[in-house]
Amino acid sequence: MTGAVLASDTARQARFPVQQERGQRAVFCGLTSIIWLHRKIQDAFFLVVGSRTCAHLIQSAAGVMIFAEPRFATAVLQDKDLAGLADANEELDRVAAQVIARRPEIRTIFLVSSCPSEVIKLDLGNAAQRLGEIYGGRVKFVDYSGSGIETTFTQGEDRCLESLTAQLPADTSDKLSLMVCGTLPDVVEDQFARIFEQLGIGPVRFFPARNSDDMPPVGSNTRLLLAQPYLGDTARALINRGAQLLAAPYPYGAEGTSAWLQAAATEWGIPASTFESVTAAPRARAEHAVAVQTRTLAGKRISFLPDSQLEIPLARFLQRECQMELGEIGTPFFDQQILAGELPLLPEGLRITEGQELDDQLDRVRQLQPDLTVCGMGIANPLEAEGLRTKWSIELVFTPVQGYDQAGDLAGLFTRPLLRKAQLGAQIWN
Amino acid sequence: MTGAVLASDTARQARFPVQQERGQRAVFCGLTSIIWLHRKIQDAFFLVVGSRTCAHLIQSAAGVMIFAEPRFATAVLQDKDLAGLADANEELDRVAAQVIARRPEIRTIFLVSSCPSEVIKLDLGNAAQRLGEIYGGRVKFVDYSGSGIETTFTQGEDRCLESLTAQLPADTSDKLSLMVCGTLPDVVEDQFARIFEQLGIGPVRFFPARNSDDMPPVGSNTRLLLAQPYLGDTARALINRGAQLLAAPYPYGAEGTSAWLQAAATEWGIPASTFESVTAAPRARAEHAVAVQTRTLAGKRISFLPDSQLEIPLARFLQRECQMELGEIGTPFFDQQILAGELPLLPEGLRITEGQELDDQLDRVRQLQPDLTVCGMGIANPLEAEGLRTKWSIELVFTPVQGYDQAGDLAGLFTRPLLRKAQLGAQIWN
Amino acid sequence: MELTFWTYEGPPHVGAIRIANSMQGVHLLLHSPQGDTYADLLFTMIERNNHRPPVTYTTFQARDLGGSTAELVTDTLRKTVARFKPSLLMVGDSCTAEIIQDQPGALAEGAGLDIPVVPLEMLAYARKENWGASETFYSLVRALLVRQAPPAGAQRPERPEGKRPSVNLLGPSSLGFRCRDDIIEVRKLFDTIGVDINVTAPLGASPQDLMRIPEADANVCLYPEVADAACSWLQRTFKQPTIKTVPIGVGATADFLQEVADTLQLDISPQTADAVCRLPWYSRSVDSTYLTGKRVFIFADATHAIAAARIARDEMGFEVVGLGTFSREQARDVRAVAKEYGLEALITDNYAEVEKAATELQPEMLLGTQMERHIAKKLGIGCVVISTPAHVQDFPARYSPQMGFEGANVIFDTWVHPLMMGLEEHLLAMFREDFEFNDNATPSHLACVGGTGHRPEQDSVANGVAVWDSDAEKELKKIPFFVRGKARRNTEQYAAERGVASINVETLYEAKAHYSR
Amino acid sequence: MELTFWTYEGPPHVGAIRIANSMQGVHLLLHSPQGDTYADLLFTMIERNNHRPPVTYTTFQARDLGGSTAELVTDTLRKTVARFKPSLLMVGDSCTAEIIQDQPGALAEGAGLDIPVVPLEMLAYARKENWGASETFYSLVRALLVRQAPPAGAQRPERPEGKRPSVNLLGPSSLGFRCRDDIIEVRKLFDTIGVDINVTAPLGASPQDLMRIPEADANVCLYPEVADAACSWLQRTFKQPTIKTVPIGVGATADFLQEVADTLQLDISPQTADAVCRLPWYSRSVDSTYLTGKRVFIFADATHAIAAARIARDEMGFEVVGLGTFSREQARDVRAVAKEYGLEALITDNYAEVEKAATELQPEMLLGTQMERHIAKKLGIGCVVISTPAHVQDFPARYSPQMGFEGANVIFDTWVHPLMMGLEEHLLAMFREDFEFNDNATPSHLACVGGTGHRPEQDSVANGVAVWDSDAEKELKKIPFFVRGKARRNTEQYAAERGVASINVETLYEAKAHYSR
Repeated sequence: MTGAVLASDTARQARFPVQQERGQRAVFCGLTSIIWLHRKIQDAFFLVVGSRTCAHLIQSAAGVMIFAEPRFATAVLQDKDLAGLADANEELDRVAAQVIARRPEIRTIFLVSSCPSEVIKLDLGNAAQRLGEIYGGRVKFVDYSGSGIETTFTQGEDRCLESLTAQLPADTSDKLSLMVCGTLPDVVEDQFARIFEQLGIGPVRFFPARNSDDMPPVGSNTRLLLAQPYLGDTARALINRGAQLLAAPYPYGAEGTSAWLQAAATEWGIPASTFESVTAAPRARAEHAVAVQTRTLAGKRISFLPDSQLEIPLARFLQRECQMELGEIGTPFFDQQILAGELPLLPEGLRITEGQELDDQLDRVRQLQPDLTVCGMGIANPLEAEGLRTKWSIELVFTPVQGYDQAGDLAGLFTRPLLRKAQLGAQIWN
Repeated sequence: MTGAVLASDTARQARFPVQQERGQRAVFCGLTSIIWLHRKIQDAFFLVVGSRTCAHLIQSAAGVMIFAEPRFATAVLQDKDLAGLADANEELDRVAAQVIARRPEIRTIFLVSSCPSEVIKLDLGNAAQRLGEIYGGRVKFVDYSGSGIETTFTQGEDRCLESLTAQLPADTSDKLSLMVCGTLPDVVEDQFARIFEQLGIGPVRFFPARNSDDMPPVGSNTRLLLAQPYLGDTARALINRGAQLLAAPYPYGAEGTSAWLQAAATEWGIPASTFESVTAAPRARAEHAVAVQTRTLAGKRISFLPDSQLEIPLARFLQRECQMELGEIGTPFFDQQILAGELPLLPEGLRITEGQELDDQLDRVRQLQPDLTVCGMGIANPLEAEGLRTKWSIELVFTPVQGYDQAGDLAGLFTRPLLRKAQLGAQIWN
Repeated sequence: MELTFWTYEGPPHVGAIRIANSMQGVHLLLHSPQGDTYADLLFTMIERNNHRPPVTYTTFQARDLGGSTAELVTDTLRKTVARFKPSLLMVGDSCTAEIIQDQPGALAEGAGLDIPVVPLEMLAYARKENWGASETFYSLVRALLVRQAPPAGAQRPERPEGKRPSVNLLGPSSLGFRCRDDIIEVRKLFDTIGVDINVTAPLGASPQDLMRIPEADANVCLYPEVADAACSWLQRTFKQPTIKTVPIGVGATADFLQEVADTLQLDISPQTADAVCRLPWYSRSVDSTYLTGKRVFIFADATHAIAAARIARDEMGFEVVGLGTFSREQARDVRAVAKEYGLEALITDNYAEVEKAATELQPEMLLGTQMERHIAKKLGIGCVVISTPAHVQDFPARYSPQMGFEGANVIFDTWVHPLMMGLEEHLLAMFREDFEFNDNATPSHLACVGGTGHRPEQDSVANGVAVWDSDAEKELKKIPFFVRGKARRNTEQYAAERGVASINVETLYEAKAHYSR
Repeated sequence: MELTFWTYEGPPHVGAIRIANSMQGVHLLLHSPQGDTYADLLFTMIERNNHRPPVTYTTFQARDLGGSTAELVTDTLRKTVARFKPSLLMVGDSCTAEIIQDQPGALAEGAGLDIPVVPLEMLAYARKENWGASETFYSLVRALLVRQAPPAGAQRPERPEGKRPSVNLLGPSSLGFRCRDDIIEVRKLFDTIGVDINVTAPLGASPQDLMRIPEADANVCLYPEVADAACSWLQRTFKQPTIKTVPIGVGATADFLQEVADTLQLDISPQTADAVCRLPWYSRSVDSTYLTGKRVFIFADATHAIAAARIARDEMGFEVVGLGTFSREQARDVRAVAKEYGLEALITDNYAEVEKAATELQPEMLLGTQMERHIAKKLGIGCVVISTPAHVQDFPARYSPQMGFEGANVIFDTWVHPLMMGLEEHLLAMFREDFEFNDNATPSHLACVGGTGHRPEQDSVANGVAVWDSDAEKELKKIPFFVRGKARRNTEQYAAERGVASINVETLYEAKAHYSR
């Protein structure tokens, strides 16, 4: 499935009249996912085949990461590549060799296609296969699309994992196993692993793993729990390989985390009493920590501009657990299938917008004057300058926010701008 | 011997008509030596008994040392201490206990008297004895004077080591041993130790040692080589305990280092061929390194304001090895006995001034217009602003400059201001 | 006796030298032993003055005691006046001379010099540098102006119609923190509202300038540590009102302008609307959101500590967890401010006490002096110097005021500098286990200045606290270092309050939830 | 293809956006896919602009390809003009759009809009950001002024008697390094010599302002990367002389004023004597002696690299051991300057090559860009950012020019900041073996910002070098870290040249003497 960036045309429940907009968008492309993927898979290297724009995009979005050696780079296309004067295969071979010379410990190289490489129809799938043969198992090559004409922001991870799925070993075990899919911060992964162990659910494997050789097997006994709400294509690819998707809300907040864990517990037939005894204490902690933030958030109105596909689960959390009022919820892509666990928890009459017509949408925000608007980095300060408080959405992707013990932190990300406004007061001068 | 700060009245060779001045001085007091002593003796603590001025002096002179935990402090006298309302012994006991509580690993505490403690006649000798008994061997207490009415700058080390001499174990061995006396940078100490070993001179012990428990024994078989030209009282105290002083120039430059080593070699009866084979290579290195600097220094005129007592040996090095011309050589204290090895190397008609009349001396510098003036930190920038190049004298005390492999560095300290002037050119603006 | 590792202030006579060095035509004769001449380097090396301070030291020695020291004073007096030809001579003694009681001031007054002589009483064993500066400045002002004093009860005449209002800027001094640039910035403020500066003193003033002080409509007490005594006397004697707000920070600058307007009966609103200050927008820019609630501990002279607290809370969005000063003379003011912040002020000149307080509070940053740099280094946290005592780097080449609108810009940049940025914090939190991340990561923009490797795991808060089990220790290490100390402290406190003997992972997260706010 | 870890410049269309964002009333329509909208954050997050840049992106998608993308252009064109009502519209395409060849410029020109339309050709696969900015600015200037051009061969009329001379300041742009403050400082310079500023552009200028450019007596090419093409065209077309000296550093500022004087036939000596600049004294202050011969490697845009080399050598007393730029368009100038320093310029936009050169040269400090921070961190040495690409910290709140006299003050402070101070170096050298000293000691004034713990022992220079015996290794460790790398390299080179297989203590000192200078 190579779904367009916009608009799956699947039928939707009448409760959610999803508006579609097809105008100017202000979103990152899928290459941006490399920022977290390259840190998560510690022996992988992401080689974008693209233009100087691609290189500049990633380093601008990840500009703060200069404290660590990057495991990504761009093979920047030159005039002669476009004019066909250079042989693309030779060029890729040369560049791949350079990467391997600099980072000999790398075990997987992702060849990531971009807008220009796709427009000129560079076949990275073929290239990956050829390079894989050249390096005969010493380095794996995997290709996927991170282009902005095909993917938006978090969809880059979806395409990456979808592509990786083809290479996962077959799980021929006759025992159930749980696959948690989607990049999670290390500390959150460890917490979930502990809880699953306490519940007696296992083996539990995380996808992607921290190393290329630890990628989980998949098979008909694999039960799939999505940790991130943007992995539709990956989920479908895993289903094609036999996995069964456990429908669940996403693990944001006490309620979301409980329901998410419950989905696995039900599948494993864990007794309610066990579930209760394992989750009661952390759930209570989460509820307490969220309650503290709710004092600030309750009754405040929040809008989302489309960005990360986290918008709908976050809106659910903020409305149900933090008592916020929901304004317009923009999302770059609305995927019915993977939101199945979320939709029943959303209130009637919610305004969901898929896609974007930026200027019109900003006009609606100005008119609604929400207390908080979640948006991309490019738009936040201009809205602030107009007197609107914003939450910079990329932080939501980079912060440990899933699970019980981060529920308070998640709510805190929304509280902070409001508290700051209260503390600093109205602006004087400038 | 508690020589006054100024003027030993010993007879002097007619070749050196030493002028004496008894006016305003601009020099540090002996407390300043604590800056290097407290770093050299790693388990010692220096407790000044004095005023806020004393504390402020040391921290101002050592202001840059904030990258290390200080092993010094001041017991600041209060009104009630002066009025006799507080019992000095009780106060000292309390303060010493505080020091030990904060730095329990300390093995020696030096009680250092200051101008005010001496004017009010506080008896720290008694206090040291009493405290020594209280802490019964666990912590040693040693007293000495670092006051500005008794000591100048490097004389603080002289008084410290003189006082420590009384506590040195007796050396009853019937074998000759060499004591190198005076604080040296660690790297220089190690180099000298290697050379003495290659020469077959030993055992060699350094005073002060890096730890309280390693202080060298002294006795009639001790041969004493001074590594610093300001240790007259210490030398005499060691002589009183049986040591024999080996007259030698100080180990600045190739010539000075060779002569200094030769004094020991002669005493140990080392064959000339051995001496030559051990020292030839490093001496050649030293000569080469100095020669490089001499290109800049030759023919340039240098004056010294009185400061560290290093003035005379340095003048000898700069004149003989670097071909500089000597202007006025000021020194705070001229000690015939410990300069015995240097005097024959100095040129006729040298103007040596002991003591100071600051304003008159500055007038003479202005009139002479030397290419370089060595002076204290307080005076350097004012002279620079008048267009005179200066060398900040405290650097000479803090830099590894002794021995063959530092001879080039020593010359380099004098070269640098001249090169800088050449590189930056005349000043424009301001 | 008072055990002193580092001292926040020099002795009082250093304050006197600061005043002498600030002024034109003033010379100080200081009866003191030779070691006291170290004070020269404060000016020539730290402040990079291109001249020696106008001080002559008698530099008496042991052999002079008990006889010739008084003679040395009169001799030096004669030589000094002949050589330097000052228009005014101040005479004082340092700590040691104070004991021998030669009374150099009286000797000088009796010497029949044809210039004004101002004797100083420095109380070396009870007072300190700032007091010495204040007392010296006050003594000078009083000595020069006491004869001009109007009769008691006389009213100050109204400012003549059409005459521009004017003020004196009192307090800026040599070695004072950023005084050189503050007075330029304050002058700009007064320019924009049409007020003239009559006299700035002591910095740059001559004794003749001091004589003109009463001509101004008000005195601006820019640095109370130095100018408070003089301002009070001028207010009593000449009925000159004192403007007391110190314009450090955006809010304080606004209040300052308001106080000026009220005092001089001006209408200033239209002009000040033009002022350009970037702090408010920079602080409200979304990349600054991470600053919210950063725990800062403030210890400085009273003026800068009070100003810093307000900026920290109201303009940067920090949490002020501790506030203190070594300025005992201004302790009452600092105590009052601390109360507003729900804190008890730490009033001490004992470095060890400040270190202890900072260690216990586990702040994320110190706003302090040169001394607090030591503490910050030990604790492995950021530090910004906001007050004397300061080092040569704190006397920069570039324009670096603390006061006024550009001062607020300078403060924003300087305070943010040592901190990890927001997204950077998050990335560190997310990928702690990436082998190419470094736990001791310096803020990325500082990465290149190298590291101390010196970020000790902080000791537990108190003795006898609960023991951490190994899983909990491991989990704690997953928390980025810049909040780990706080997490450790909170967890141990939580455990202690509940009598928990062994801390496990649950305890860690229980405490986290408990302390969430 | 060119393997690129970090890129020094964005694509050309980012340069076009910088010009649009610099100006008033100018809007840019950019034919591009959605991902290219990341460019907004450069302005709103790095430069903290309080408005979106005036750019509308078509954000075409895969499904639009092969049919509807041209339609999307005309549709967007219409909406954009209606919504933003610019006084001038620029139209261009980004890398991907360039391939599909919709010719948005031609479409816009044919759309019958009632505002000027300037089409841009961005050559995304051959050129980069600064070229894009330069080309855009030139295209704008040319489009607006070409009709005013006097006939070929016409002489420029003399400046009328009594009319004050005036210049244009060309080149300052949004996201340019310190442009905001440089133009204030340069304006001050011109104020002191009685020259008016006619137009400053593109920063702050409207199309109407650009129309007035020919009225000035000369153009000041402040940032050649952006303004060189426009200045050349103006010189050819309007016979306006170009002032080419860039006034960064004390010497260059003096030369700049001289060039201005010569060009405008002014006598400026009396006025400039009043200029206050602290760099010369601070650099000559004895505490700066330690700066002498510090080895610096410079890599930046051409303008700042050239200026930095001169300041480093002639004003700070450093040794310039390497000089390079990523500005290929100005490579010739940098090559010429490097030659004066006895160096071969490194001209590359490949980060890996710069890293390699810096590693081999073992400098004590890097003067570079955001990218050189990575390198400096790896090498454990200091770094100062002197040019774009830069981070948000390099767009400070406080006044921070690089040009003119205050610029020189700023540069002095900034460059000295990451270095260990002189006495501090000596103390470390003297007491290396004190257990309470830290080998990885950060400069004391930076101590509190924590450390990376990341100061790797540098690898040997080349493969197959001599082996160090254990005593020699130990001796090497006694050398303070900030010169240890150089000592290691020198010793190995010395050993290699002499075919010495094993390095002992003697070899170390032989090499030291050999390389002494």
